[in-house]
Amino acid sequence: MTIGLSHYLAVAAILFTIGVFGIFVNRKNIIVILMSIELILLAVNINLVAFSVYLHDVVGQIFAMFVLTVAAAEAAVGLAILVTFFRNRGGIAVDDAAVMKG
Amino acid sequence: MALQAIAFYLLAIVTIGSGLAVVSVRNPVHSVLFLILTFFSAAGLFLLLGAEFLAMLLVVVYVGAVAVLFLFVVMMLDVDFGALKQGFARYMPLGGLVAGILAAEMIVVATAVATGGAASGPREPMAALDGLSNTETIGRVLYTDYVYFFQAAGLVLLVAMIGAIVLTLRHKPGVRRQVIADQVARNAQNGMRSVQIKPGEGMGE
Amino acid sequence: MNFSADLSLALPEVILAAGALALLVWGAFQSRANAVFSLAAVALLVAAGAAAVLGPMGRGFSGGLIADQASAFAKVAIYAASAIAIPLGQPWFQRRGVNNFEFPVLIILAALGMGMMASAGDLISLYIGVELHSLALYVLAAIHRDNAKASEAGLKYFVLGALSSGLLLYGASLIYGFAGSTHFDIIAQSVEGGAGVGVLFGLVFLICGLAFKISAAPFHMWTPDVYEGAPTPVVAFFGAAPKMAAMVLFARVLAEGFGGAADQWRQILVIIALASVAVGAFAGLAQSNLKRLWAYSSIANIGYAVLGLASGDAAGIQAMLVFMVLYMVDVTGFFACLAALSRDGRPMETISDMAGLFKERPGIALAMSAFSLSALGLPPFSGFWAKFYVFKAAIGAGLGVAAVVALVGSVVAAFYYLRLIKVMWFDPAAGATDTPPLEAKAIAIALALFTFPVVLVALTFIDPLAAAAAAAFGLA
Amino acid sequence: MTPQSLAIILVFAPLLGALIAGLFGRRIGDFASQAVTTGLLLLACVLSWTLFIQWTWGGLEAFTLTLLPFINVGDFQSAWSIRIDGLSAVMLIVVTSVSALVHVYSWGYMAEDDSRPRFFAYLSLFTFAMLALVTAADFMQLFFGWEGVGLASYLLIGFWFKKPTANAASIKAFVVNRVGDFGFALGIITVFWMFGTIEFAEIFPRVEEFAAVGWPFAGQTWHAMDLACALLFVGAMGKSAQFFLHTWLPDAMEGPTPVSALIHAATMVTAGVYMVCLLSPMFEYAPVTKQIVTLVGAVTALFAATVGLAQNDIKRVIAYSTCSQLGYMFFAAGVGAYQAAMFHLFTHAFFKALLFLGAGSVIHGMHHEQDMRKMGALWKLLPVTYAVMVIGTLAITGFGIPDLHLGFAGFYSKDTIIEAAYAAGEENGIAYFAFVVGILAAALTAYYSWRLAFMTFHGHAKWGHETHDDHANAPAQHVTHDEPLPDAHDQGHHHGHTPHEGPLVMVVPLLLLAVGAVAAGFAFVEHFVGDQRAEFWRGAIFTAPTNHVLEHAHHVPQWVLYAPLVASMLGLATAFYIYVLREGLGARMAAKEGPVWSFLYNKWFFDELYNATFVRAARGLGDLFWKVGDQKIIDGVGPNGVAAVSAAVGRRTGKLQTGFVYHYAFVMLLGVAGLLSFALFAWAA
Amino acid sequence: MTGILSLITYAPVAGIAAILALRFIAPAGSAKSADLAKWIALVTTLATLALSLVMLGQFDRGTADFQFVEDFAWFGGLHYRMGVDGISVLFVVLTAFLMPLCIAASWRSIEHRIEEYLIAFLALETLVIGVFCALDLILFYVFFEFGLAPMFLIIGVWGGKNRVYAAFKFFLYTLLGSVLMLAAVLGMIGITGTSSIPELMTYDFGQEIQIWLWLAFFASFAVKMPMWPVHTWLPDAHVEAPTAGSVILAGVLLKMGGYGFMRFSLPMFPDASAYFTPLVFALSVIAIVYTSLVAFRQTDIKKLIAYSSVAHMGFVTLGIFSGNAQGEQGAIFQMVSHGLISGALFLCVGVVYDRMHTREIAFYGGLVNRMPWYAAIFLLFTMGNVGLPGTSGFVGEILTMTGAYQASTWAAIVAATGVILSAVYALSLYRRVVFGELTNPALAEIKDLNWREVAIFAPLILGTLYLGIYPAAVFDITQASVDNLVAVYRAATGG
Repeated sequence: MTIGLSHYLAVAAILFTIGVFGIFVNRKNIIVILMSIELILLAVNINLVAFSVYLHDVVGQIFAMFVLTVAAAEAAVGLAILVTFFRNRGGIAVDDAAVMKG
Repeated sequence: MALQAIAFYLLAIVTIGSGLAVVSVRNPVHSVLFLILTFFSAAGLFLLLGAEFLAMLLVVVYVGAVAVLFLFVVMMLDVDFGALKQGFARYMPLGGLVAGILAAEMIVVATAVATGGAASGPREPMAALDGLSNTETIGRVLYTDYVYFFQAAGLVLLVAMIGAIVLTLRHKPGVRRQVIADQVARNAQNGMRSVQIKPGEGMGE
Repeated sequence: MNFSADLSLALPEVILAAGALALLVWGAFQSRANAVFSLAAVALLVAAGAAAVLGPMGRGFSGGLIADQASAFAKVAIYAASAIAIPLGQPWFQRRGVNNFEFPVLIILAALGMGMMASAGDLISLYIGVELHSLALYVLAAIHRDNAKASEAGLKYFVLGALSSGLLLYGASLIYGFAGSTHFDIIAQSVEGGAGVGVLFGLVFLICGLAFKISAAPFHMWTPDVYEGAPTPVVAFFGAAPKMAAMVLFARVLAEGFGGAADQWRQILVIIALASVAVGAFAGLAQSNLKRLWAYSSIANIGYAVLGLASGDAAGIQAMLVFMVLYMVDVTGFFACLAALSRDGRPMETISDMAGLFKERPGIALAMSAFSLSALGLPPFSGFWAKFYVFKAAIGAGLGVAAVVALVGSVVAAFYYLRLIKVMWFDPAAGATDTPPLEAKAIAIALALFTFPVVLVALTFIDPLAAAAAAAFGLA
Repeated sequence: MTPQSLAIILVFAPLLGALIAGLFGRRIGDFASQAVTTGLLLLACVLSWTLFIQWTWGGLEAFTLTLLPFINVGDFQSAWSIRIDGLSAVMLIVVTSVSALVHVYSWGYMAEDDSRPRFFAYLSLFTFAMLALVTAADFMQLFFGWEGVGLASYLLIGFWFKKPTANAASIKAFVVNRVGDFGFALGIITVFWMFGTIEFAEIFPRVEEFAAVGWPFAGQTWHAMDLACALLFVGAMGKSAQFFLHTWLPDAMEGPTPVSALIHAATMVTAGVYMVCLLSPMFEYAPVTKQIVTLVGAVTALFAATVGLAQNDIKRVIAYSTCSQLGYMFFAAGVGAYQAAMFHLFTHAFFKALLFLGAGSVIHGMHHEQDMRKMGALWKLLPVTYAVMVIGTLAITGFGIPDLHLGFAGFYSKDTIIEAAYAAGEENGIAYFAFVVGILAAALTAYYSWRLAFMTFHGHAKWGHETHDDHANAPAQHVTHDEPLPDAHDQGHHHGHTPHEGPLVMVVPLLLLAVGAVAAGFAFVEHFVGDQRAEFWRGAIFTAPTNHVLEHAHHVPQWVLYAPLVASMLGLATAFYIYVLREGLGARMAAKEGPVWSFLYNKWFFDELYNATFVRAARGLGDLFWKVGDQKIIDGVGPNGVAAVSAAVGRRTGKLQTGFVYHYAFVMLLGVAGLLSFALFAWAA
Repeated sequence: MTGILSLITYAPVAGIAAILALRFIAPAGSAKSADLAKWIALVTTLATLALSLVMLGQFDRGTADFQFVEDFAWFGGLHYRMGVDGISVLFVVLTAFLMPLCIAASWRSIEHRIEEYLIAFLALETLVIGVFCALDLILFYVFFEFGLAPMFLIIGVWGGKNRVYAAFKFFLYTLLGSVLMLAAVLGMIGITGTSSIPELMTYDFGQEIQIWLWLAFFASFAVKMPMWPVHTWLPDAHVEAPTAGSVILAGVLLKMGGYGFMRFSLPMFPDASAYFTPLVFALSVIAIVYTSLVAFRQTDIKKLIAYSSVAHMGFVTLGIFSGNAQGEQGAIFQMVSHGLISGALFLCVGVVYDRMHTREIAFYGGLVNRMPWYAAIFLLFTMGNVGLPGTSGFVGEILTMTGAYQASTWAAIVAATGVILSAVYALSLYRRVVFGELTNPALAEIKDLNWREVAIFAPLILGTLYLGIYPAAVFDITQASVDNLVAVYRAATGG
């Protein structure tokens, strides 16, 4: 049994779902949400790299590189916002962030 | 091939398992650590695919920078973890169901590759291009065809930098800071003041 | 194509990038943004807009950047909206003791990202453009950092925005994998003879990601909270330029990349459009905060724009472009009005705050009425013409039933616009308001005059330009 | 002056008077208003007689003057015009003569009223409308006049607008007339679509084409002429207060008495008869409708006469008598004796106006007391009135000696009608029924007419002392009304005054009308129904070649000639017995409140029936439609319901917006999953 | 004379500009500014009337073509295209005729925000005239819809107690109807590629599509008329609107519906019109009977008159869809006449409302004792409302019934009951308000009409009587166009 593209895609799909799942079932902590997002991006990267390799096209890997870069930037901004939020609220529980609704 | 399969399954299981742990463990510090583990094993998968540059990048950028940043923030925010317990369960069944459906659909599509159809590309993983290493190949393309994106990605990082500064940088009132503009703008006229002090009055402001 | 030719295509981006860096340095040294700083930022945007119009047309950077009528059209609109946001926002923050020279810089960087979106010819440039402007917007939403609501808004926007980026990326990766390339034109070739399930699956993810950016239902949930929490001038910016950019990008992806699968994506778009109209119309009924109200209004309006796009032909894209331009004027103007209003130093944000405003501030009340009537779609205000184009295209493309449903939705939505007008015109005044700042008032009234009567003349110019822009997408 | 200009002047003179008195009455004063209107009316009267004389003896040709286009839409062409022919010439003199006399009479009768200009303006306006009606050359102008007299009638009945009963009566008159107009309008429209025109001159020659044609209406096919005529006849029923639509006429007595004389006796109520005669070319080809006309006329004649037996209000008795006499006219027309109908119309105008004005004189003399039970023994105090009332009574009862061909006006006309009915009855059961009714009604007429005379003028004086106790508990007390006294100088004390004869302006018209009541029959019998009739009418009345009713009427058996006389003598004798010989018997009979008496006294309970059905139904349906239909169903389901549902949906949608990020993410995920599933199922296939 | 239509249409805008410019002379809201504004508005509307009469004088009665046509290309394939024919010209004049009366009627009764009020009215005049002149679908729609805004404000700002509900109901009801029309308009443009009304009038739509287009237009016009069962906004709007608002609402705005049927439904969708005639007839006769009965039970004077308007509009739709000359002419005439009579009736209500500030019928009674002139004028218009021959109210009713008879005798029969019912409710109203003893002490000092009020009524009285006696004046103008309309309709439906 050979490992093919679809195996990698399946792993990515599961990882992606875990990431999504992590966002909406998590009620504890916003940082975990940010980490879930990293999982999603990782899943995408697995996809891209796998496709890149199987397509014999390096563009996928370059795309993945940009994704990595942007993910890092995103993490920075996200954490910065989280910090401001923490300063205003004194907590980072997800349920705290529900002043505005309706 | 068998070895490769074993390695794949090992890495895949670790990736998925630690990913699951990231979202399910109670302590965020543990989450971060599991995140690092996920990244490591994903890097292993990249290596398995022959994308060694990306694998290295993942380790360096993610583990070295991002995950550490997370860890730093988690520690810094000094969150009372005891208070962050409840929740989680109420939306589990429905959420799990929807997530399951989503995952199933995505896997179905992923396996669509096997049926040929869309991914018409070769089945075999890419060998080294024209004798160039993976890293060299990326470098050649990145700095030529994709230079525009490369620069733009730099701007993204710039924005992230500005954003992080603008949101978090605090000027504590008690701390004196160097104000370059003030220093540059300082001249003789406003730098000093000559005051005639009458006897017995002192420097009345 | 050589590098310098490519670079000349990217002239607006180059101007903005270089300018942003220069301003950053200037700001770092000056530390206090003043009118000149803002003016310079505006000038930069104007220059970029001029470059977009006057610069050469073509495709550069191996297809990653497209400069054509459409991108020029979109960029002018985007840069203009961005340019308005700077004088609207800078004094506003100044009055609240938030003195960030970074505000104009972030606006410019966001505009740069939006310009990239409008010019994207490749999934990678699409992604980077989206991220560039999104990151700037996340920061802008939370830039009033001592304000709890603003940081909550920023957080929500960020979390959900990142999720949507994930969706978009996942879609992009699937498309890349199954179509074999990230270039729209190559994707188009592979879709030509009927798209496979993988590509379409990717397309759905991509549509979901972009739908978030334009706040179309069911990816709209962030909108009311973010609109409410973010600083008013930032919302004025949020509501306008990014939506234009995302819509143009949307159109480009669908038209250039997936023209062959038009029959498929049209169905998805119709669903999204009608869901947006319904959510926007009904949920708005229960709102008392004007910013939230207008958020729902924007959801509904985006529904109309998507309906235009769903027509899947040049007329539909033209309709969408005209709609977006006119809608941008409305939303910017309305939030400019809100930015202009305060009572005893507190912002006036609820409907009841506006009681008797017509007596108190007739100019701003008239402007707000004009924007409301326009959003309602009452002829001859600009909003009507926007709807006119959209529904004409939709009906022309055989989406008659959807058009009628959307029109009925607009009647439901009419109720809340009328309620605002009613409060302003019929009710007794709730107390004296502060003198509105000149810049916000001037922007509000100028834009109100655009909605009627200037629009009646302006459309004679916008119409052919939008038609040319739509033609650039290459749909029938 | 040419006849044409005479006609124009005579038609518009009353209008001019009405305008002057109506618009400037307050400015120019009471006297000037009265003088102008009366003067102009006298002028019109003189001109009418001139025309009539020219017509009867001067060989004047029928003509139609077109003044101005009215409605000109496609074939629907109508013009303001004046049509002069035999029929209109007769009507002109009837209308202007009675009107002129009533104008004069009103000088005295209304002398105490403080809005005389308005009264005279209304009278003249009425006269104008009536003239427009009788001179119409097409259906539209006919309808104009028809409704115009209705308006004037409405205004005059409600002249004393402070009296609630007067207001109610005026509305009732208008609305019941409108019920008639409902049919009339439909009839006109039917005629229009049949003939493609509404001008009489174009319709009449073509009637024969439709003699045997079917016409679709209300989902069925009808005989064309029968349908058209029946619908038009509904209008006539309303205006002429025929059975079912008669209820307004007695109530109309709320108006001042001269009005009753003019409108509700002599002119307006006869418009229906006039119309049937005018449309004789059509009715002649509508056999079934003619039967209906006969039947309705006969029933009305009998019904009204029976009700008249039991009334106590002097004007109401006369009103029911009018109703009854109109019934005579209709069954005359119904059997084909249009000339007889017109003749009775003509004579009736004189004697009925006389009776009304005489009653008015009594009322005036009694200081606006109308209840006959409070009168009696007035003949000495009101000798002239007494004399003319007896003449009028003799005229209405048709007193005359058949063999001598000599009698009062009613004798000629009424007996002709009865004879015609008998003649037609040989082949036609309904006509025979009409004949029997005619005899019977003649007896009843005699009874109630003489009863009136006896109760009013003979017996003991019941005025001058309180008599209310006698009938204080009578069930329909309210039916008797007093006319109000605008000047309050003797309000409530009039029982103490001695009744007196009216001034000269009231007496002279009475005398003139008395002359008419005596001589109108004798003078014109040959012209109207006798041998000269063809020459007199000169085609204005059409009789089918098979219609020989009047021929046969002249050759009926002797007993038929004497039957009405005998019947009326019987009536006279009974009345004399009950009200003179055994004075008080009538009151005792009434006091018993037997079922027959109650039935008659309450007018066969028609008002109660209509109140219980139509009025209550209208109120009930109105409330139902308003409060349930509009407010509950239409608004409740429509705007208010939709608004409520929308608001509820809005609140529900708002609640979904919980503010929690994970919910938002979940909704997004649902969206993704939903769209993906849709894509998978819709596209993968 | 090209350009005169635009001149008439936008003449009131000049008045608006002048009133706005008053700000430089006197502070807004001051008595001086208000007085000047009234005069400006009056002069403007009178000038508009004069212009419209000039236009009527120049109008060629011999042709069914559109006259005074203006045509400029606009954007998106649209045209700014104006013109009138025999069907529309009278409505232009009617609007111009009623407007000065409205301004005059508001002279004293509006006490706050006078300048804005007048601006709203002038704007309304422009928009209403525009509706009748527009020869481009979209231009028509613009005028048609924009008219909602000033009326919304007139009801909402200067209205009675429940004005907000009424204003919203008015706006949303009509908006819902007209968005469907908008869909149809866009569909027609999509099919034909033109938005020119004259061209579309000759375009032959397929039968299937006609049905849908007809229904969409019907939704709009039926609400506007209003027809049963979408009439419930009208009583509310009327009751709450200020007097002049009611006048213009009943006098002109309702007519847009009837005009729309004649301009669009009949010539453009003849097959569908014929197909739906039974439906329209049914709704019309229901309206006539139903709303007449409802009117009979009202306790508010204005509401009663409002319901009677619905009944009268029932005759209009009956006439229009009978598809013959009598019906069409009758419908036009009925609309014009109703404009005068119902306008006058609302003014009559306004007269007593100004004095007593209540519209409860029970409050009044015996007014004739103190107000003889008022009683006389009210009577005249009551009779007009009843449809008495000699007033203009009669001609339209009889002609529409005549027209309807040809298409359906049942419709004519039921409609004819309206003749009875109108007498019932109108006369009972008149009796309860005007006749009887003056028992309410509050009315003891009520004053009869003053000169200003007489001057307002005078033109309406003259108009009502003139048209009642010489309706040919109207038919001469409309004949050519109506004949053409009927011919086209007949040819298309094979009738």
